Amino acid sequence: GNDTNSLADAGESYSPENPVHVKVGITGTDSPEWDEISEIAAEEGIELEIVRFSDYTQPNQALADGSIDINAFQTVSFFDNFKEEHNLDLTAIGSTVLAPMGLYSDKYESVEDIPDGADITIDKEVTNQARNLMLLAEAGLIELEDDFGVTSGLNQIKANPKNLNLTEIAPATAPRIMQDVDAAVINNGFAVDAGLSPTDDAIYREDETATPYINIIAAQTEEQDNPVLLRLVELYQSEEIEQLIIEEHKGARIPTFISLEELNSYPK
Amino acid sequence: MLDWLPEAIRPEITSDILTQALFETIYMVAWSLLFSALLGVVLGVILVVTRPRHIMENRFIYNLINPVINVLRSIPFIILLVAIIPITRFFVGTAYGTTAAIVPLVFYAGPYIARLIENSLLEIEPGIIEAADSMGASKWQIIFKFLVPEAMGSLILSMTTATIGLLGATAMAGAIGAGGIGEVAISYGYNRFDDGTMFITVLLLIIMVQGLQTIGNIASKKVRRR
Amino acid sequence: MLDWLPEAIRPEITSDILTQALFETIYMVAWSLLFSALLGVVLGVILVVTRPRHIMENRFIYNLINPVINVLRSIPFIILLVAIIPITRFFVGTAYGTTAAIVPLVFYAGPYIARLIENSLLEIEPGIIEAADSMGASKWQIIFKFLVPEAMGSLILSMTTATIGLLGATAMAGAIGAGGIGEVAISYGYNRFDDGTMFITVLLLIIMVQGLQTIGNIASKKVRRR
Amino acid sequence: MIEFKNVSKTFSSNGQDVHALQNIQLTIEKGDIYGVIGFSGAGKSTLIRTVNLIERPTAGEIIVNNENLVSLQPRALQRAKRNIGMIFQHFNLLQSKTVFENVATPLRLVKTKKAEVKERVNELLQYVGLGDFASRYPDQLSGGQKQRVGIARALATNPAVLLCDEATSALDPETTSSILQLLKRINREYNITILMITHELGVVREICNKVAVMESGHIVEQGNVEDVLARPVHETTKKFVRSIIPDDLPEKVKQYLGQKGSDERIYKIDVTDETEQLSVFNDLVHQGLHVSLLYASMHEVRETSFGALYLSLKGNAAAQETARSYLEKHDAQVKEVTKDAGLVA
Amino acid sequence: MIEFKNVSKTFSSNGQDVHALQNIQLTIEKGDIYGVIGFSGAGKSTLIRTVNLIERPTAGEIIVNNENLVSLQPRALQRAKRNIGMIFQHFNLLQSKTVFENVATPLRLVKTKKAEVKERVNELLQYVGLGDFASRYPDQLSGGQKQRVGIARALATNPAVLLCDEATSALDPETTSSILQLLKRINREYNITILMITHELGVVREICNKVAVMESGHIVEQGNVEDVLARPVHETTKKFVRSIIPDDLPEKVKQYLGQKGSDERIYKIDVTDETEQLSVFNDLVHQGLHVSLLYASMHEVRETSFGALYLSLKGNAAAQETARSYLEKHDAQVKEVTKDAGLVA
Ligand SMILES: Nc1ncnc2c1ncn2[C@@H]1O[C@H](COP(=O)(O)OP(=O)(O)OP(=O)(O)O)[C@@H](O)[C@H]1O
Ligand SMILES: Nc1ncnc2c1ncn2[C@@H]1O[C@H](COP(=O)(O)OP(=O)(O)OP(=O)(O)O)[C@@H](O)[C@H]1O
Ligand SMILES: [Mg+2]
Ligand SMILES: [Mg+2]
Repeated sequence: GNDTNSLADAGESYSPENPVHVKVGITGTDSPEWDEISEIAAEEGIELEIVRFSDYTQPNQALADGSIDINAFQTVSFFDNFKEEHNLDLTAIGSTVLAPMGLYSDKYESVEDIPDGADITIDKEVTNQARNLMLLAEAGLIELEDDFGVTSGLNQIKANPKNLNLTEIAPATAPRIMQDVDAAVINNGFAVDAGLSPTDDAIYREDETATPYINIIAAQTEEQDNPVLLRLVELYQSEEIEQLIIEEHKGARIPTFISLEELNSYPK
Repeated sequence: MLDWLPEAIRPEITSDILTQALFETIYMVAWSLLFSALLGVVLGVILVVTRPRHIMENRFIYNLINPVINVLRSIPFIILLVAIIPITRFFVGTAYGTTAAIVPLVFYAGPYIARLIENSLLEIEPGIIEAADSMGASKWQIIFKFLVPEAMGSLILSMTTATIGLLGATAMAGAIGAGGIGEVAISYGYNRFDDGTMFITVLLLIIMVQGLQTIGNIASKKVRRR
Repeated sequence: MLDWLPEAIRPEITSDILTQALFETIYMVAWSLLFSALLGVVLGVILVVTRPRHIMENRFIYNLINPVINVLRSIPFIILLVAIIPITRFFVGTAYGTTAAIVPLVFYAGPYIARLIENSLLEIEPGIIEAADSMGASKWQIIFKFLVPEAMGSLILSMTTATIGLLGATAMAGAIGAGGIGEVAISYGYNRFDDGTMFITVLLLIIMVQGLQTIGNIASKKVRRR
Repeated sequence: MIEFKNVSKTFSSNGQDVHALQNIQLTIEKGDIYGVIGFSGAGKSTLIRTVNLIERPTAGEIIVNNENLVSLQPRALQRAKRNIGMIFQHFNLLQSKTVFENVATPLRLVKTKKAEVKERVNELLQYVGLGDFASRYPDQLSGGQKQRVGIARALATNPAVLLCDEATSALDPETTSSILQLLKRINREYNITILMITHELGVVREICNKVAVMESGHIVEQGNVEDVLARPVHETTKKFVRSIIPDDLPEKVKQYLGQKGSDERIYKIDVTDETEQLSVFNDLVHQGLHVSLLYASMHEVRETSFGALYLSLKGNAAAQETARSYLEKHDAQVKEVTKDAGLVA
Repeated sequence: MIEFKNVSKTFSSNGQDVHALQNIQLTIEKGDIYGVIGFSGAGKSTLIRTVNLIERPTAGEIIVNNENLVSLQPRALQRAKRNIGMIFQHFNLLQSKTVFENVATPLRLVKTKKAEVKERVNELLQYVGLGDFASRYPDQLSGGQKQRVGIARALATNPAVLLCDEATSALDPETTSSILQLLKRINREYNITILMITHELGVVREICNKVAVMESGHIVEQGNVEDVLARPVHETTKKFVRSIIPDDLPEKVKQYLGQKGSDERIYKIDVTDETEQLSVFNDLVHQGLHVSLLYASMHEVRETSFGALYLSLKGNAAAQETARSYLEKHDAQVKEVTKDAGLVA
């Protein structure tokens, strides 16, 4: 309504009677944490409007042009790469969760069992794909070029000793066609939703401290110190939300609240 | 509100989300249909009347419009969504959200409707044009008082087909935060493996499509008189 | 091989990837067109001839086929892709890859083609059917020796429209690892922000669409005789 | 050969019922050329279209070749239809096919050999005067040319029955006549039965042996052509007959009436086939009258002729009286024509 | 009013040229009812369709109302066309509109007031006998009814020129006659110019004052109807005239020839308008011959009549000789008819 403060001038002068309006861009749908934050923030005078995107490029564009105020959907490495590519003046203002990936198979019990020429599906979405390939490399199935980065793809595989046949597919499809392939790299979120258990079913799992893949909340650089936004980060990193994430996501997302320095210290 | 559904197909989403999505879908389809129909009719009519030996034969215009439609129809919708963001911003002020989705939807459906209309209008017997011409009808009158009414049965069916196609395209407009039933089906039902949501959203889509097709069939039969 | 392109639009992908994608697209479009045209013609013809007062009036079959087509047309393609995985597996043995994509593409385009064909066949003058009937033509002959040839001009344009739609749909079939030009455009050009790839792939798509439309227009004009 | 038993057909349009055929009873024998005439909208097209069930009657039976078509199974009906050729009022040609292919269509349906098709089609096109038009498309033809393609197509399979709905309405008299001769020949050579709808009594006179007259869905008169034309009973029939055999006073006679002398009388003598030759002049002249022929009009319908003469007799009162009683005795079909009353008995 | 100056039209079909019109020169005066006849495919429809440029001539000028239509700008041409009504050979009705709306269409194009449209359309529908059919759709009409809708539509705007392409070909004689009377009345009352294509010379005879005869794209004969019908010069014209005025030996005369006595001779006497009344009988009878009328046929074309008589003269050789020389002196139009030679001079 017209009685809301604009985010830029709000400072600390907002209240339930005179609320400030904040648009949060997220992707996907599993946002119980944001629903919860929304409720808590409303009591303090911060009105959240959640905008859902089904695409990974648009939320940053929207943030840059002021269509939304913050977004929370991406890993720090994707974020850094994106803002460089597009020359956007955005800054990460807090860390959120880590969603480790795993290698799943209907046919084999361990990585060693995967035969020569096996069919493996990976995510067609770019940063996830790089992450998938790093996972496969970590599992010793392939070798990557030295300069392999967070947006590198299939063309930067140095060696494929087992002659694996890697197919890019939509991540949500992976669990559905697992029986057709020898193994599939699946994002924890999709795995859990599809009824797989990352801890029990994965034959190989990503290291839980993979810093580049920690998710973040991002804002325009000029708003990075905005008390309203910082308050939202605080709310996200509260005990209450941490518990909620653990309960709701059953291991698909691990709350990972680290400092901004630590966040930016991954090898680029 | 959705609790009455049997366990197996009870969606995890709330009926609020569903209602909102339904509203968004209707909003997007209605507006984009309006504009793309306008665009499509204009382009379709131009494609017909400017072709060789038709009433406003004009090689230049035909050879201009024809490939433009082809270009628009060549671009995958997801790319189109992004490619025309500057245009969207110009018209809507923003490039995200339900309203913004209308612009790419129009760019998607307009040229498609143009082709369907072209096909319908080409089927009109030349005798009708001769009759119109002999009465001293203007080009404008020939088109809108003769060709269009005579093709109406076919035009209605074409528009029905196009509207259903548009409904399908709104599902993809989720990429720019447009929401809608299709988007709920994909992000909750498909991405989150929620069969209940999948079921209810697809059911809603089926009801909408069935309703549109039924209306289209009845209307077309009424005017077609066969 | 793509080095001759100016810096700004030189794609990062290799020409091998492009060639392969082109091949995949042609492969998918060709096969799915074949099957969906067959399916579409059969369904479209049934929709026309079983309707009230047509040559094989049959309320039961019409009321069976009509909603089935609506249902298939209601489901967003991405959901259709996964919804029919068991069927795909049955036909192709696997549910992912280029060949597997053909099945959902057929389910997508078949009902759509059926509607276009229905529309074209409904435009035939009843006098033609009377003439056929008076010669003692079988229902089969009425359909394939009278209705179809008379509607051929319109049918060709409809098939052109459908083929172009199919080409657009292949871009989405990337979800099950089908590859193809549209998928390259999206995952390299769009997701990886490679304007060069975007440019070259969209250019290829435009050329294909323009080619298809030109062939369709010429063929239709040839048989339409107007 | 063809029998209509109590056939009715009702259309409903905007909720209203249109009774296009009402209890039609009609028998057409093998080898008949049966004409059906009637005003526009009388139900002629509907009648002919029920013969091969293009229009299914609402009630009644259609017996063709001893089979009741209405109750036939689809396959049998189809076979029966192959034996019935039809020429449509609006041609119904395939726009997408050449003249040759249009005529060849019914042959192809029964899987005739290629060479045979070619021979037959070319022969038919010659018959109808379209030998040079084989590779044209219908939209490149004149109205009459289209009609002739329709005629050739209907004849292609040598059907036992031919239904013609205004088969010559778009044709000039010369072409009409050649088509009618063709039909007559086919009728004679193959004993084909022809049911022919027309609004031109001239056509009926030229080739039909029987005729039926329709009005608002009913058959109001039927019989041998000569009988119906010579002695039309129903008002509609009379109107048709008048169209080829005018029976009102000729202009010339009307004018003459105004200027005739006082010693002059004018008579109309109806001529029928029994009147072998007219030789009343001789006696009248011998009776001292001056006889002039003002107007004469006779018509031949299939070997029968009839018509009327207008004679002027000039002479004194006595001679006129003799003449009058002579004429009355001589032939009942004599009427005096006067200025005021027109014809008097 | 309408003038064709050197008009030609060539179609190309399958690479071949079809010369449908070749150097047509024709002038139609204001108020004329001008008939055009010709065999099927002669170019009649093409001719009439060039008048309002539905078919643009390949060469030549079309002058209507002192304007050369061929060189007019689109707007002006459109205005000119509004003054030219047209009845099409194939009706060209809007299938999607009712009979009422079809007739109202040309009025709506010029934004006529609603009440006026209603009145005018209903009046026209009454004229053409379709008063009860206003709310029907074309597919619910018989052939003749469709044609009448086309006629009403063409008349709706009271055009100055009316082009009729076989306007009565699908109509029965009664309806034809009432339509022709209507056209005649309109022609008289509004001085409308009518160009009328037909293959029925009867129609020309009934209402036209001028006629042109076409053959393979040429006009081969033209002039006043009476002149052309009474003295046809071109072979095609003769064939048409024969269609309404048969000039071959009547069957009856043929039969009679076979059985005539040796003292009997048969003569054919041509009757033209100058022959006010025929009174040859008197003299022949006085010369001692027995005179019989075998057959007589006379025709009236717009106040003019002509035809032929067949007389049999019985008598001895001397009387026959006198009769012969009498007949030859009396009128040049006498021919003897014999069994072998048919007509002899
Ligand atoms: N579009 C066309 N292409 C080729 N030839 C044509 C075309 N239209 C007409 N013709 C030919 O031109 C000639 C004249 O045709 P037109 O229709 O003028 O004849 P018509 O005198 O009206 O005959 P009818 O009495 O049969 O209607 C015909 O031989 C016809 O085949
Ligand atoms: N589909 C229909 N719906 C309603 N009425 C119809 C339909 N078809 C024909 N009629 C009506 O039935 C009557 C008979 O029509 P039909 O076509 O048999 O006449 P017709 O004798 O052939 O006339 P014409 O000489 O004008 O061709 C007409 O009054 C016509 O209007
Ligand atoms: Mg009829
Ligand atoms: Mg013509």
